[in-house]
Amino acid sequence: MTSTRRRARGRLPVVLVLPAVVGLAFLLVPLVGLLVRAPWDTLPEQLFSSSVGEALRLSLVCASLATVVCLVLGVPLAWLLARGDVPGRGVLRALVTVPLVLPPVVGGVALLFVLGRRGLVGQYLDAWFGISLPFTTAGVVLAEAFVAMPFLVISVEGALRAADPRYEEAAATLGASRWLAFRRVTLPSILPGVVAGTVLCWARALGEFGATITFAGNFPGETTTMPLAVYLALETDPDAAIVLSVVLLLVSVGVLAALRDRWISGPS
Amino acid sequence: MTSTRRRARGRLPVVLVLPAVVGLAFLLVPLVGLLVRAPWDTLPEQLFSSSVGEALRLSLVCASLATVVCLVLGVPLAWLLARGDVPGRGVLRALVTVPLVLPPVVGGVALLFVLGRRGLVGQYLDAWFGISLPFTTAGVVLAEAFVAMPFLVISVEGALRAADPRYEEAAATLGASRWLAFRRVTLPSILPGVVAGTVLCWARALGEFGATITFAGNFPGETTTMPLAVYLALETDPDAAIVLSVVLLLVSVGVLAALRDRWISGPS
Amino acid sequence: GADSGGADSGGAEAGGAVAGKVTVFAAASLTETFTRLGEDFEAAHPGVEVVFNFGGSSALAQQIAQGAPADVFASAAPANMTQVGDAGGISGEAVTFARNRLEIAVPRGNPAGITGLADFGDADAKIALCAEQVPCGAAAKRAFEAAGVTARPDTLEQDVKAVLTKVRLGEVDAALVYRTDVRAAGGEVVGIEFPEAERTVNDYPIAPLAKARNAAGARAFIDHVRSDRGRAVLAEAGFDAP
Amino acid sequence: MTLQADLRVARGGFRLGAELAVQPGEVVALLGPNGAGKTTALRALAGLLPLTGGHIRLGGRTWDAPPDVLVPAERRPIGVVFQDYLLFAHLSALENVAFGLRARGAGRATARAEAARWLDRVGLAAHAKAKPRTLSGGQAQRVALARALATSPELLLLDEPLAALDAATRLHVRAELGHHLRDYPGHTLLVTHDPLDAMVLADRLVVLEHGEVVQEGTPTEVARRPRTSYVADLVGLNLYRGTAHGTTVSLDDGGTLTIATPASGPVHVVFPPTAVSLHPEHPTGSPRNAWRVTVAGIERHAHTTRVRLDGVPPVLADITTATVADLRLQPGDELWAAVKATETHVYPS
Amino acid sequence: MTLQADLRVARGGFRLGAELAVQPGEVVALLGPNGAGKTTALRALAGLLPLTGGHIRLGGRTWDAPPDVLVPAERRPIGVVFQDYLLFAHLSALENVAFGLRARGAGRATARAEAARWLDRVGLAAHAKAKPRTLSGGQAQRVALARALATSPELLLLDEPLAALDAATRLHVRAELGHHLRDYPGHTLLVTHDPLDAMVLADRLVVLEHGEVVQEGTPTEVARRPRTSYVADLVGLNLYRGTAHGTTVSLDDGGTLTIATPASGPVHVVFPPTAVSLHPEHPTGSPRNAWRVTVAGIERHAHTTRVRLDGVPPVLADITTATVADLRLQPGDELWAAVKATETHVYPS
Ligand SMILES: Nc1ncnc2c1ncn2[C@@H]1O[C@H](COP(=O)(O)OP(=O)(O)OP(=O)(O)O)[C@@H](O)[C@H]1O
Ligand SMILES: Nc1ncnc2c1ncn2[C@@H]1O[C@H](COP(=O)(O)OP(=O)(O)OP(=O)(O)O)[C@@H](O)[C@H]1O
Ligand SMILES: [Mg+2]
Ligand SMILES: [Mg+2]
Repeated sequence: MTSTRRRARGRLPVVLVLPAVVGLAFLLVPLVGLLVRAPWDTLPEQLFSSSVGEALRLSLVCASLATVVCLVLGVPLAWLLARGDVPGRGVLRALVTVPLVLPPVVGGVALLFVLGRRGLVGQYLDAWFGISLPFTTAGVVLAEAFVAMPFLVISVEGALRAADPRYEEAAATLGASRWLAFRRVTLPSILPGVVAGTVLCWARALGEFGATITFAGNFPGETTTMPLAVYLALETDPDAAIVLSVVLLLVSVGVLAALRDRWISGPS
Repeated sequence: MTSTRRRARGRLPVVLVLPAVVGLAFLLVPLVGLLVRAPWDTLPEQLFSSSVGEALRLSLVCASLATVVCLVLGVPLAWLLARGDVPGRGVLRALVTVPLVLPPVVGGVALLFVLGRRGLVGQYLDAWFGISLPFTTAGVVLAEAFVAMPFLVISVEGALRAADPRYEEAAATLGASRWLAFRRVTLPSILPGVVAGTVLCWARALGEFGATITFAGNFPGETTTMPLAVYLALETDPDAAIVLSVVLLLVSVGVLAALRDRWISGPS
Repeated sequence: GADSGGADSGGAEAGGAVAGKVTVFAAASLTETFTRLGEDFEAAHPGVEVVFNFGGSSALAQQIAQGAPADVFASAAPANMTQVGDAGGISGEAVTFARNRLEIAVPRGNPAGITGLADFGDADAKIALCAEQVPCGAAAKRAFEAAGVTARPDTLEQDVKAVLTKVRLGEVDAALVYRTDVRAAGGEVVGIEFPEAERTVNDYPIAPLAKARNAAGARAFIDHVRSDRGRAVLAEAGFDAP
Repeated sequence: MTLQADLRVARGGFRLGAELAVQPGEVVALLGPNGAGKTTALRALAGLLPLTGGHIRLGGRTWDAPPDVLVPAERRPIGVVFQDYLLFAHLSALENVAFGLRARGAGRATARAEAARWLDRVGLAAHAKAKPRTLSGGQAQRVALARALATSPELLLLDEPLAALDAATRLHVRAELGHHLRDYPGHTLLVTHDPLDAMVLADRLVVLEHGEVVQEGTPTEVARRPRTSYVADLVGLNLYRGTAHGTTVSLDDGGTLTIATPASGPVHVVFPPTAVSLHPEHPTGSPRNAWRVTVAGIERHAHTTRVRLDGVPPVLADITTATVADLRLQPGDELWAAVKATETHVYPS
Repeated sequence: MTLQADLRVARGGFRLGAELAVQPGEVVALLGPNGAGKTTALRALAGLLPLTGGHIRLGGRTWDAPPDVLVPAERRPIGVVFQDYLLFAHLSALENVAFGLRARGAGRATARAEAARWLDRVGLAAHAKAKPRTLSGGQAQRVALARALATSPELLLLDEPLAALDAATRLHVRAELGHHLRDYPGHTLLVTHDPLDAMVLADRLVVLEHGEVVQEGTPTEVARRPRTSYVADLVGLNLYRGTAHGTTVSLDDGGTLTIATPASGPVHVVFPPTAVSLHPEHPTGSPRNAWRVTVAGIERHAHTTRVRLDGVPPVLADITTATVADLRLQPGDELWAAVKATETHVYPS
């Protein structure tokens, strides 16, 4: 409606724009480095190799499933931490961040301790139901969810704390149970925070490597996701590894750019 | 003031509490597994070994410095993405998440491409200023910041989007420049989101391994952080690796539990 | 000082010129042995400091290619050394200072009753192998070819330690790992020798680097690794002599 | 089915201690200056703030009685209009109104139809699809009103429901609200600052100051016999407290007044601003009260002018615009104020 | 140094097109029903909403003139009180007031001292350290008022600054505001719904309906000669539009009225509700106008009762409470309304 010269709110302040641009450069220049050094001539060959396609598909599927698991479990957890009158919230909140700090390989080991064939829980799963999670695609999803969930929980919790609790009160006076108020009032109002958390979660799951290979192993078509493929390629052909990374990047940027704009412009 | 039976807002809904508890268990049981299996008798020995102390100290220092770098660059970047009228924001926003998706080892390689002694930028840094970042403590900080910054940026951006922009307008009518309005009005109001992002960022930096070992190498006392020490311990003595991870966990949980409650209770 | 012999005196000879810091990039599987050798070296050459950078051989090769400040590179696979050499990164020739060979590793008690390579074709047994892209995987492939067995692995790990972890935790019934790894795992993993292991020998090359800042120190350290004392330490960890 | 409440709440440095009873069908207006605790009382009744003492009972049911009972807000049959609306920003006006119906179990279509009817009644049918952010302040408040009324609650709590409405809409919505409240079998508590709203809509007034009930009664009683200067201001009367000896009252804050009917002991004396006449000289006629005053302020209203006068005692006078012109009134002018003894109204304090 | 504004803004389906001029020292009240565009106009003047056409000029400076000039809000010397306060939640009341002073370069100590003075003036000295969430609605609005006034802006924009105040405080703050506005050399635009606020505080009224200016003038002019039913409601008058032939006016919406002074052509006829008398039978005396009406609603005020009457034309009547009792008025009752021709006021429409 107005020409670009006419900004309702003055010029962007240098104190903010300068570090913002430096930050952007810091994040993007290494990617430019990758793009510059990538052996582009091998790209088509890599891109259309069936094993890469398979790994890419598996990565997207597993990361998305892991994100769904995280949403289903993580959003309520964030709500409990932000709103529930549970004792020891401070410590719980700190504990939730633990999988973040844990080196992923150790996280994978921890999962094996619990869900592995001889794990605390896994031995019963195996004995009673014949379910064995390691070395399966389900294992990949679990490992990714374990590593990525804290991102979602913490983002959503932050959003919940910033939200005005009086709207929930208003909903209560209209007869809404806490669940209804959460679903119909709180959740829509913190949607940007949930989207941010979901993006973090998905991206983290997509890039997850250490816990996945430790817990779920590496078998093409079943548990070999892109990061695993990249890592193995690094061993023999670093150039190919870079090309694979670039492919992973492009796909994820594409997915995120497409999805986020739709999510964000939708409800607000 | 009121007994615990008297809750102002009804019982916690099962639909929320159940998944929340499952989620909590999912995150915490593996840690319990770690704690159960950890060879506790070697803990004191490990804990008081000078190399572990050194690695722990280095980890905490580097993660904290990286977090500071991320705050200084990332918060303005988040603001630019949320509020600035920059063209192509959708793509920029997606690009910012790229370091998340990138397998950390590839991220380290990308950093080497750019900041290494023969890198795009690094060669000039070396030639003109004699600065060489890889394989130094500064390199560790950079690698951690590169990997952790997206977490901060995305969390803070989510918080900014959820914040009511009319308060910034009110500040403008009081004569506040956008920078002042940001500093004194917006930032305090999104503090919970910033805290969440900072926690994610710090935790991610603390657990960072792949990019660090690739870009900064693994020099005890200089670049060997706890995750690297864990990696090496896995080579020689897997039990020790678990004990080291537990140490890292305990320290980080302690720090987070102590800090977050102070941050959060302070300003609100 | 307890050591005696020509190699050691050769080291002492060079020791006169040795001073300052020696930076050694070494494969992660050498962590234990090289740490000990480094301590010995520092004791033998007062005033000298040995700094290690342990990591995956390929990552180390990448770092060297990007100008990392290294004096010595000890690789777990000739391929990575060749990579550095091709880029003109090493001065002189790389020499093999140790060899390693595969062994079958099974969890304590050998629950699946594994006896030889033939059991790796059993669909019911959980089997872990290294991926073909990494040296232990390539070696395993040679072994199976020699044995005429079609392995049916459940997972192809990115490095031998990951394989070993799964054996230790009983997640898999059998795996092929290096002998040194079985040795390092103590009593939790049982090693089973197999005849085709001859075909799986893997060489560990070491070389001074072209961009070394401490060329004399690099030479002296390599000599130290190849000395009798060095061989003894490596043998103790399960390495074969070259 | 009376609402019986003994509200005791401590909140920061503020303490509320107020007893309230509301009969079915009755509309009680809660009046009081800013910060008196009206919103606090309302929140306690709504179940958003647990009592620290006392109780809330409606008919046979106890809603709150520390330390044992506390029925949560969502299980009290209430409707609340909040002072700052609290409309759900992501829902349209219609969905906001339908929310309570849906929450109480109505089907989607039923709820929407009923909500549309309510929006229509508050004159917002055309804005059914608008998001709250695109509504003007007054439109938003009308949506909030419709939202609270739509669930036909047993206890209706209104925190200044008409404050943001424009004069015409206010008349309309007030009449509509009055209409609804008259037919409405439940209990209504209305917080307001506007004496007119209180007088028009309420059967009984409860005046709160500093967390305590200072006066209670029908609008006419309260209007005729204000007990505090806040209430007097509210109903637009001059109020003085003093001690009567026959027809003379010595005012507590200085000055004396002559009254028509003899009385004795502590009393309140009130008279309307229209009973005050102003004169440039000492008036000579019938008025029994005359004293020197100084003009402190002049407010022109549509048809009269209100003059604030300093003096012993200070007084408000309503005079015609013509008189203002005659006297050429200016702040600082010295005048005589006169009040006929028969115009004063006296009652024990 | 006149404020000259031609405000053209398109906002969703709504279009504002209003010309405004404010002289230095002048207080202009912007009146209008909910959704008329008052807040929109105010936001445009504040620089929070760029014009899509027209201009805003203050003295020699142009603040907004699409497509070239747009001075951002923070560089306009303005003070704004928002309809929903927008106090900064993390700052205390004092810090909120000091904010504008600090932003405009005052030192910390100076700003705080000045802010404390302002809080004192609005009667909130005791709440200087309180966070906005712990303030009552009225207290919050007074802080917002102090915050806007503290920076001594050249253009003061007030969006219903008194709406949430209680009667006593309102009187006090209104007087205080009036006092400040009189001394204040800048330009003031006051958005309000309260005719009293407008009459008391403003030198000139601008009435906005559907985004357009429908009437403008001094309070007395507007009060005497309302041009729309909204304005008539506002000032409490009965207003009719019709065509005059001598002393007879045929009303556009039906009915006729007899007037005192002959006129011709389209006219407005107004008379106050107090000029209407009610009779159970056809009145026989002097009133020249008498017609059948039905009681539609009764509102008891403190000292009079307002009766809404349906009929041709419909009419509002203010009668004494005694009369209500005499007539035993009930909604639905049939009566005769009478108005003396001399009480009507006629002007061309
Ligand atoms: N959350 C809180 N914490 C501490 N004190 C509070 C809180 N909320 C309100 N108060 C204090 O309680 C007192 C009563 O506030 P309340 O909101 O009930 O007043 P009110 O009568 O509704 O006033 P208004 O007419 O201005 O809305 C005030 O002095 C206020 O400062
Ligand atoms: N952001 C927006 N987008 C679209 N339409 C809007 C927006 N804000 C306001 N409007 C519309 O513009 C019109 C004027 O709104 P405005 O807020 O200016 O009214 P107002 O005169 O201030 O009313 P009130 O007295 O109720 O505050 C209304 O019809 C409203 O629905
Ligand atoms: Mg209140
Ligand atoms: Mg408005």
